Amino acid sequence: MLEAKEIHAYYGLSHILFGVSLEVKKGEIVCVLGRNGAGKTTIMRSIMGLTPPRQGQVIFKGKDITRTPVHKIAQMGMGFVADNRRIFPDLTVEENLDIASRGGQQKGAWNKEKIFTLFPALKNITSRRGGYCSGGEQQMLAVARALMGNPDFLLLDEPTEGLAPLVVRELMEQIGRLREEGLSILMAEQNVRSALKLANRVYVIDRGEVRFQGTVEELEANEEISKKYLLV
Amino acid sequence: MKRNRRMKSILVLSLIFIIAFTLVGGCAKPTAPAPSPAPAPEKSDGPAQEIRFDRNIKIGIVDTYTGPPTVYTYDARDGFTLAAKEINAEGIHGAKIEFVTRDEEFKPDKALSWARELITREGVDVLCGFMSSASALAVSEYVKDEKVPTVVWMAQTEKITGEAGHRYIFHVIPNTRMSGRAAARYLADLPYTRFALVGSDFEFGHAIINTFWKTMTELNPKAEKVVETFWPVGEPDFTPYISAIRAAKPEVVVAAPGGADQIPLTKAIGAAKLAEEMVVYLHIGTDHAGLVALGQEAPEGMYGSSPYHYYYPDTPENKAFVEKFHAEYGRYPNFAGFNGYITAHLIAEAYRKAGSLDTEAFIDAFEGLSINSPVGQVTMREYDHQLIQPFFIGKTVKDPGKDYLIATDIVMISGEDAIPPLEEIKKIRGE
Amino acid sequence: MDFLTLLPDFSTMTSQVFIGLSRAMILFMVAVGLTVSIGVLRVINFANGTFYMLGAFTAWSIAMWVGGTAGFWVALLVAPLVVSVLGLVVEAGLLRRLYNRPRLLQLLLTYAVVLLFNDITKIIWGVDFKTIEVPLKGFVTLFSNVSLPSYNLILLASGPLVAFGLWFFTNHTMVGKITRATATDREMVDALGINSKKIFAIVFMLSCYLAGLGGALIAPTTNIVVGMGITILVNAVLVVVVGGLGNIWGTFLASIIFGVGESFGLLIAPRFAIVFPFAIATVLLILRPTGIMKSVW
Amino acid sequence: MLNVFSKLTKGQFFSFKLLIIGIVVLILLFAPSYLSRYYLYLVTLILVTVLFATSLNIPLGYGGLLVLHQATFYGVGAYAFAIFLKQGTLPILPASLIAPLIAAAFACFIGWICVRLRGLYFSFLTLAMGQLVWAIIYRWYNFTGGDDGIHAIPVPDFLRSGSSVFYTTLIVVLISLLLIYIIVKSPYGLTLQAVRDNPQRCESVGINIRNHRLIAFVMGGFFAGVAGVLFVLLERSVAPPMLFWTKSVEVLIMVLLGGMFTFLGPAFGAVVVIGMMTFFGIFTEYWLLFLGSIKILLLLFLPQGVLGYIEEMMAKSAKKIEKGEERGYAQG
Repeated sequence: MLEAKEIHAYYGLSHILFGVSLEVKKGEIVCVLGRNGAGKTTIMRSIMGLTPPRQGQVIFKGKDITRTPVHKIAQMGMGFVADNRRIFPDLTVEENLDIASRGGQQKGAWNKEKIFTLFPALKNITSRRGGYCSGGEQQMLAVARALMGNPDFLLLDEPTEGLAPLVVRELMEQIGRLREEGLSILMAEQNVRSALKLANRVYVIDRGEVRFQGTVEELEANEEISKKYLLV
Repeated sequence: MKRNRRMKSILVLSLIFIIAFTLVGGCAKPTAPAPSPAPAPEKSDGPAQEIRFDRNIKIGIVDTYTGPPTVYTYDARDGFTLAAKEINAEGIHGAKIEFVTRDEEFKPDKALSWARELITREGVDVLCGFMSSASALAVSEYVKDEKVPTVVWMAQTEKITGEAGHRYIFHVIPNTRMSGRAAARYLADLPYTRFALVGSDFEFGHAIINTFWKTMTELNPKAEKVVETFWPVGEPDFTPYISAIRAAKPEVVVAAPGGADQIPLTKAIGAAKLAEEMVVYLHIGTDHAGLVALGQEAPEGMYGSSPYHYYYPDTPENKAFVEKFHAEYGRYPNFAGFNGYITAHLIAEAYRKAGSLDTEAFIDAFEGLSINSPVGQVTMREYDHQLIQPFFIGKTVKDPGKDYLIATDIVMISGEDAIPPLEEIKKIRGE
Repeated sequence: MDFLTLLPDFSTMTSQVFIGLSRAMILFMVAVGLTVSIGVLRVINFANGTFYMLGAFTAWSIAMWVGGTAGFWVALLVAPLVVSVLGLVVEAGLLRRLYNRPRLLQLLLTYAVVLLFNDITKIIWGVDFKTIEVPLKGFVTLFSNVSLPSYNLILLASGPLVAFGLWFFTNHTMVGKITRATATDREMVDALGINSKKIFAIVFMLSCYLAGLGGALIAPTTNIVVGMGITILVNAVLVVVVGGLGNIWGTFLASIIFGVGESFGLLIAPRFAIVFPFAIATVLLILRPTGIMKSVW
Repeated sequence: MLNVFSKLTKGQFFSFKLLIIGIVVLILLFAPSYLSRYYLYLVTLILVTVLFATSLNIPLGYGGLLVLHQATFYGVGAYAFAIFLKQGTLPILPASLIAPLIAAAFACFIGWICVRLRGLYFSFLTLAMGQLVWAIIYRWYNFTGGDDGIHAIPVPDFLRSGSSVFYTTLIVVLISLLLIYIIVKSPYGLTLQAVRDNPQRCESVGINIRNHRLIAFVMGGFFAGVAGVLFVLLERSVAPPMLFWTKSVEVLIMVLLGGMFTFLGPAFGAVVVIGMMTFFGIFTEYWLLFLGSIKILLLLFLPQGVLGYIEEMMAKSAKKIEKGEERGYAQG
């Protein structure tokens, strides 16, 4: 589904990613773990095309999208949930969903009703402005907004950041249900425990490089990695 | 070592650039270039033409060529060009007139800068132009030191030949004092006593209204001022002023709008049909440039003035000028075109009379000089260098043949009647 | 002696209010285009005054070509469209390169565009005074003593109409909603699969359309000259800031404060009337630095 | 990385820059002997503008304050000086000192109000207040001459010849530039630049940001006032357009064209812009068209300014040298 090959990314003059490679197969939830500032968000942005890598390749559904404009990548079926949610604060919840809608009428397409069955909490606040929603509501809205574009691949950047444990659990359940819907997911996380419950495979990132890759069990077995890079 | 050479080459290049900038022209034209030599005489005209100038006469024009006033300054320049053609066909003691123009953007500092450039780099004999009063006054002080004769042909402030007058400055346009006096002379003959005085709130508007009222009360002591008000220049909406005028119930309205306010004010007067209720007199209200722009919207029966109309006086001289101007530029001249035209002829005639390229001789010849202009004789008054030229006041009327209004019942106020007496000027100058 | 002492107090006040309002609407027409481009594109577009001027010139050409009173109405419809197409050319050719540049650079570049277009306009249209025939003649009496030129009613109506139209556009159309989203987070809009470049172009065209509409509406009341945009521009910029950057209703309100404030300034000190807008702007900005209404920034 | 390099070659560079400046000053010292009157005047005008542009760069380039209306202080300095001389209230020497102080006082007042605001809001408030000053001067006939301005300003005879004005201007401008240089390289100047680059961090270490900005703003006002005084010496006339907002935009363009992050950038920009204005003004009626296009091109393609570009080039080649990438040159 998605493959990043040896990507190097920069912010201005500072070099952030040093040859990161990773892969997400169809139907997988892959977790990118790492401390604050390890480069997780940059990986997400590089894949989405927001911070195009200067070297290396990103391949999505068999096509090289390294130099493709962001909106084209999105139209190819990649959904993006940004790290601090980035809800449009002046738009109501409904409007936030409306402008993202690219549904069409085909079977199983995401529309508002389907969204509301997944996130019932959103149904009651459709006319509330995005800026006035709580953190949990905003996070659900961010995911819902990405879904309105009918993606088959989802980038989730730190979805649980700053949320209460109860809300995190609910959100993780919902993300799990997305996999059942057939979505592949690449998720960046700091919150190791909840992420590991969902993930099929794990990459550990530190200082812009991949330090470990493998299954959840393998990570749990490797205490050195956990201690060194994840502060568990 | 090579790396240093590369870095240094960049620095050296920039150094050369800087030096070149300081020196460019500075060395290229170290002295003011002499105007090109006068062409060889085609034929000898006998003893009358004994004097021969050894070079052409160079004239510099500094005027506003960007922004709203351009409608006048282009006409002035074109009138000047036309006259220069006529003059050069004949020659001034074998010499021709050459001229260059500079754009001062209605900014006094730019005007000064260009005046310096024309005098010290181009080496012009005479300077002309100046739309902006501030520019004219600033340059006037400069040319006083430089001793370069300068003719102001558009700025109307009375200060130029009044308190700020001196030997090297000449004024070829009825100044605010003359316009105010002319208006008073005309309106004093009408049987009215209740006056509303309005104008643009800057030096020009106040100057005209003040002189008008001073003269009016001298001529007709019974005259009564029922309202006086000034609006800020660039006023977008004249409704309040017009209702104020109406409320005061005057018999005559005298308005002195600045250039920018002319058209909107005339429109507002037209829309309010004010000219049907009372006598409305607008300074420069019947000039061609404004009336043409207004088309059929200009109010009928409105009184206005202009130093020049292309259709009046209906003399052969005027017709000849208008036809030439029209043939050359495809339009009729407004008063600025006329001013530019006579300025060139005045300068040429002064040089002919002086028979010398010497500045002082030129000024001596210019003082008191009379020429025949399209509107009759005009004379440069010796004492204050103000051109004595007639002033025309008329009333707007629709003309079946044209898509704009023209002035009718035009009355010529002679220059002698309009110009303030010498004693007044002497008093202002403290002499 | 001041003319206002000659009028009864009530009607003075009312007429002053109406004068202030029609002045305010003129200002609003220029400022609203500016606020749209500031709000969404984040570009302070000094060339907005130039598009206003071009609107007036284009309207003049069209009105002359069609002729008669109908000419003006045709011009009012067509001229803003012509200007917005021209705006698209400027956007695609120049502005698109500016969005990620420092603000100061954007500001000065648009100012250079002003210089350029002033000369181009002079070359195309020449230097004659130009004016369009007023399409609605006569006066309307509002109160016993207060009458207003009929055309001013159109001006008075057009301001709220434009403001309402913009409000409808931004709140009740899909493109408008996307525009609001783009104003706060362009990247995220792209990430949703929407081409924000297109949105920017549309918004810039809209702002040029509004400036052109303003120019066309003003054309019958003034003389159309090169440089007419520069004088009104600085007031419009201040209106936009005072109103809160990008806030349409704020701009509307600020225009009214400026217009009515200036016309009451005329009552107090006619000589210093031009001082009033700047004084108002200074005081308001000291009191509420980010504008009287919420800024989108 | 740059530090290493500058340690290696700082001496060379520094002396090289000094050499260029020395040569320019030397050329200027003898200017009256080889320049015609007009070009001497033009160079004087450029010198005045150089100081004006550099004064703007204290708050703009070093303080990071987007001052939109610097011409206010230039105009106030000029008007104050002109009024002193015209009314004869003060002899020329004290007048020439007090006029810039009045400009600085205006800057202090305007700055005190404006520096509370951030970013563009600051800019727009300077614009509004500057226009307020302009409107008052434009209207106050009895005091400022209104729209006609003040002319025939009585400058003493010994300051009337082109070369004496030139030398006075040259000396004052050089001293002012030196003072500005010392200021921006002083601990205060370095703190100011730190405030520009990272206000939050500066605030957290206890630096009073507002005061630093205000001082920069006032100093900018003072030196603009000095430039205003020099302008009056040169032209002996003042008028309202010299503090209209378009004048400020003009000088902003100079600063940007030259490069606002280099000390001499604004000066260079002043030379280029005045040179171009004069050149195009002489040779074509459509000078705005040319000037506008060239400004657009320069701003688009050299956003860091001409001098800024040169310095960047030097820094780049320096970096390459440091990384040992000079082989290419050696082979070529």
